[in-house]
Amino acid sequence: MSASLEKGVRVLKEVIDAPIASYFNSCVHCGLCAEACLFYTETGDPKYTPIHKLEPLRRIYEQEYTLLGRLKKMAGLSKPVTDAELDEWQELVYNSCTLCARCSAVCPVGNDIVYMVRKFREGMSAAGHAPEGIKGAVNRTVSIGSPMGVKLPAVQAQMKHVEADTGLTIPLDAEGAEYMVMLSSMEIINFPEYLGAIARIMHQAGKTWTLCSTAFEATNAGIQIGNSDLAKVIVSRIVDGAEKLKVKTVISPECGHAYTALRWEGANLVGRPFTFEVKHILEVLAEFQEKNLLKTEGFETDKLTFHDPCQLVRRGGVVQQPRKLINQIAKNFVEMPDSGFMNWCCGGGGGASAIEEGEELRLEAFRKKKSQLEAVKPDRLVTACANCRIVLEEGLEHYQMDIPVVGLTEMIAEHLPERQKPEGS
Amino acid sequence: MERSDTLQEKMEQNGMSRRTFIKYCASLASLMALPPSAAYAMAEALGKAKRPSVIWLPFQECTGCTESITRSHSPSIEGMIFDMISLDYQETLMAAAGHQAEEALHAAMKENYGKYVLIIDGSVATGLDGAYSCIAGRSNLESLKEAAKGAAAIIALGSCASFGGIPKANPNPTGAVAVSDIIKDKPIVNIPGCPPIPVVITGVLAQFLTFGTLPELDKLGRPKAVYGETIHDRCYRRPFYDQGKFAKTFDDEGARQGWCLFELGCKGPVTYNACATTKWNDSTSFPIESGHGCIGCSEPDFWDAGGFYKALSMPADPLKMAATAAVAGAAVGVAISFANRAKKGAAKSAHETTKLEDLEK
Amino acid sequence: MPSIDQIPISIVSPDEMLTGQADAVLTEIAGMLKRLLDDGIEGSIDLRGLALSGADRVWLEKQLGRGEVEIMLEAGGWSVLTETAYPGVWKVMHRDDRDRVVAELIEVAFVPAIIRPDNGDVKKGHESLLLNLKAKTAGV
Amino acid sequence: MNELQFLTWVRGTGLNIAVGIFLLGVLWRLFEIYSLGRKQDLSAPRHASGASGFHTIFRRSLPPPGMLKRSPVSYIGGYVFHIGLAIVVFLFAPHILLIKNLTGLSWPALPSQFIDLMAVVTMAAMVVVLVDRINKPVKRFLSTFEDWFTWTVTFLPVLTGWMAVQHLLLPYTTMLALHILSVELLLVVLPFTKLFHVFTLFGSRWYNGKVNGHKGVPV
Repeated sequence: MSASLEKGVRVLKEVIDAPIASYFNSCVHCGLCAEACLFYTETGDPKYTPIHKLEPLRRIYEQEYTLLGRLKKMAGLSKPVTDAELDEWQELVYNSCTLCARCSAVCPVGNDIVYMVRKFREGMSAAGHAPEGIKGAVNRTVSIGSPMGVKLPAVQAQMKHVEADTGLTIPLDAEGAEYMVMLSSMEIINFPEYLGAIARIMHQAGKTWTLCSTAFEATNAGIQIGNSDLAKVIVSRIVDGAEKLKVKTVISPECGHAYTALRWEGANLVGRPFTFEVKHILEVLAEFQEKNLLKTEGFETDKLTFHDPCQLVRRGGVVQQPRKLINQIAKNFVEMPDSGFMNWCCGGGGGASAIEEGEELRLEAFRKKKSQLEAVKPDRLVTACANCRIVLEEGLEHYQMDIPVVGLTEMIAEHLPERQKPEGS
Repeated sequence: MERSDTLQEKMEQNGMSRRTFIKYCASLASLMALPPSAAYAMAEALGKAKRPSVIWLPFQECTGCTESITRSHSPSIEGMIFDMISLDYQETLMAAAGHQAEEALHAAMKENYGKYVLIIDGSVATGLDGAYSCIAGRSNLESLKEAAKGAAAIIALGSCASFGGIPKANPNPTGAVAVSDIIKDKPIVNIPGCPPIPVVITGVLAQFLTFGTLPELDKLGRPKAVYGETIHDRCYRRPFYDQGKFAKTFDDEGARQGWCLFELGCKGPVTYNACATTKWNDSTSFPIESGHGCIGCSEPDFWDAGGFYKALSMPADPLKMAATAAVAGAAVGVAISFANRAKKGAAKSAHETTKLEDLEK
Repeated sequence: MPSIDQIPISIVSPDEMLTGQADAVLTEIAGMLKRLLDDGIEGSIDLRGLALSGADRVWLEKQLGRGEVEIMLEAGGWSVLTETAYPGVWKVMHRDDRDRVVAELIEVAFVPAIIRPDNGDVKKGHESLLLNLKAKTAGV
Repeated sequence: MNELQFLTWVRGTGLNIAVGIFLLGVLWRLFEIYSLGRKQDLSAPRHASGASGFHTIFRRSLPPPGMLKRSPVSYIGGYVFHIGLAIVVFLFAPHILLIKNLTGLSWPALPSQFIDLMAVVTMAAMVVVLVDRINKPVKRFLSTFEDWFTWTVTFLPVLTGWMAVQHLLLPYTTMLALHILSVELLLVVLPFTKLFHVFTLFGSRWYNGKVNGHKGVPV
């Protein structure tokens, strides 16, 4: 056994817990999880059955933590997990799993399969069996600060640009602000409209907010590669920044995994409850809407539909908020089939979009989204995750579908009353 | 009194006609499932048969079998058959006693060596070299082995001789076994029952005397003709079983209506005997007809078959080991959980924080 | 709607069902009759050895019908031998001295064997008749 | 060994051994599984997860939207087979009598004719799910020896029970003994195969529901 494999197995021994044991013992091989997985439904290849993606983990569980499995192992009757096997499984665990959790939502015995994939990735990454693309993203996030290699000066340039554009000040490191706004590097590079939208919305709502010079990047490639040690390094920056600036709430940007990393995994990674709240931008906007702090004018009249990011609906519980927000500014909002809780993944979540060699499979799986879209034929597609947005745009382009994709926050910003003076000034 | 040499002569003496005898043979043939035409052959052969020597040894028994045969209400013919045989040794019935009886036994064995029929009732004690049951200072085991040597055939009469019976019941202190467990080289007919149906023994004897053959036997050594079907198959309450009408207690409406006694523990479905057709006490009735389930007395180990009043489908022995098993299971479980926790703890303390360079192999 | 006790109930007991066994008995009797005619071989069937239902017996009885002869035999109980509508086919019922049925047969024979006196019996009868005559002559 | 001795063994010693192994196995496995524990979730709940675990235990019995259409055989076959099995096991008069004998608890039974029908329906459904397992690429791909084996040990008690009641093939006694024996086989293998899902299913659904409840995911 190679040292790296040994390390991987040891990590798996650490992460295997009662839920995983319960899940493996409950599986009756009914195959329904395959029906929920777009990599299976679009390719028809049984190897993409979600529970099968966990086979090495199952064997380690059995060999290490069950009496019969240990006896079998002692008698030399069980098949050990090897580097070659993990190498083969890399495609199944990373390329063909976006941690979308549809399988977890349908499993009749209640297995949280994606919970297990997440844990399995701990061992896979420790054993060195993670894809190059995600490794690179982790590398850049840890060493530079952002998966796309964006540094503070780039953000500052953006800030200046937005300030000029909106005439509003973008606060940086403002201690005691109510909200600390996080960005994803995709937004910094590809969708600069987001920062402007935030500035205007906050201004209109009369809330204090700030960016943090040591923690502006919300995405956490450590979660995607599935390595808690590295994810902790990344999330700690945000925790430190938020605590230093004494903010009440940290706002996760339009990015699914950033939200999961911060909202659900963060406290567990640093090992203590947060002293601040974490909210997704849509949750904040919905709160503003409820308190009547979000005033908009005019309506979109073209046909809109909403793509639910998996980490928001199935893993985050944010389902109704985007719908309420869209209905405030749109007249012709339609739902795709399976939308909401059971929405299909864009095909690029969970770090999959960073895997170059997985592109072909990703595009194949995108046919699911294509058929969903064809069922409603929208003029534009709204979403609330920068990663979804990029993957959707790639897929739509590949299938030559002319449907522009927009972020919900910036769409709302477009409907803010023009040049409205901040209240009380 | 001088005995007649053949049955024919005996009948004539008693003023019994040949036709009466044929009729009797017809009924025996019917019982033994021989073709009806056999009745005539039987009548002829039996009429001319010489008195065969019969030696009857009682072992661990209660004399119930002897009672059953001798108190049979059948007419004189069956008694006559017994008259016909030369019952050279039968402790209970014979007049001789002590040394006289022993001498008679040995004389008969010597005189008829290789030809006599040996009837055994009672099981054979094997514990302490058979010391649990002795006659004239010799163990039954010894007597059986000696008597069997010269026997033409052996009839194991009653459940004890056939299968070990009540002496063999758990915990079997005397090491009781069946005749067939000891004797392997002689034809043995088992006529189980506690007691057995009297007419069966006359039927077997009649066939042996007539044709020199033993009836066809099933895998337990019982005459197929008598033990071929279960009490249940021939039971007059069977239609109620098929309709699912069961008496639940011995005094409920169902019991009064004569419904099936299955749920009250009737062993009819697993007991192979002819009680339901031949009946008992001069064909008056049989146990089920009197409102009590069959206890399966003619089956092996009937005493230990889970209680007379427990339905066949019920667990005999409600979960004796359940508590022990549960405790043992919990103990195993706890032991494994400690081992697992130790293993997990070891893995945790051996944790090396993953650094970027560790992502590469 | 009728009340529950107005709903007619019919109970079918197994004795009211034909099992098909009786058919087979008839066929066998026909075969036996042929053998009796061709080779003079007699045959018989033990009715108690067959699993006939009550209905089977009634049906069989009806099929066989009645012939001209009925013989009563008193030998250790009454027996009744009845000729059926088919000459050579006899229904035989033996009872013992307590009137229990001990055998129930179909016999296929010109005359049931039990009716024909045995040579020895006739011889003995003849002897005792002669003795009787002698005694009478001597007595006069 | 004759029929009575066979029956005596299966309803005496055999049953004791089987129930013993079953209880031992169930407790051992439950400890083995759930003693592994899990870390406390330190993230702030969206709202108290409350009874979400219990809700999921029940709600997961219904197909999520769209799934019934994708795999009708799994769902309908599965429902018929599980419900049929439950009816046959728990609502057949002799079985209730058995439970009453063991525990003193009893409840009304369904008519035998209905149970008989249910047994046939259950077996039909089991055959259908078996055929589905053979035909469907995913199921066939996932299937191991254990899948075929557990199907068989589940099917046999229904088949032998039905045959005993119907007086088919073998004498009632032998069939009854085989029926009890097949149930014993089922009891013995249950804790050590995927059949153990009859216990862990509740734990698994509860964990899943609890996590979802914590996050405010509507399930």
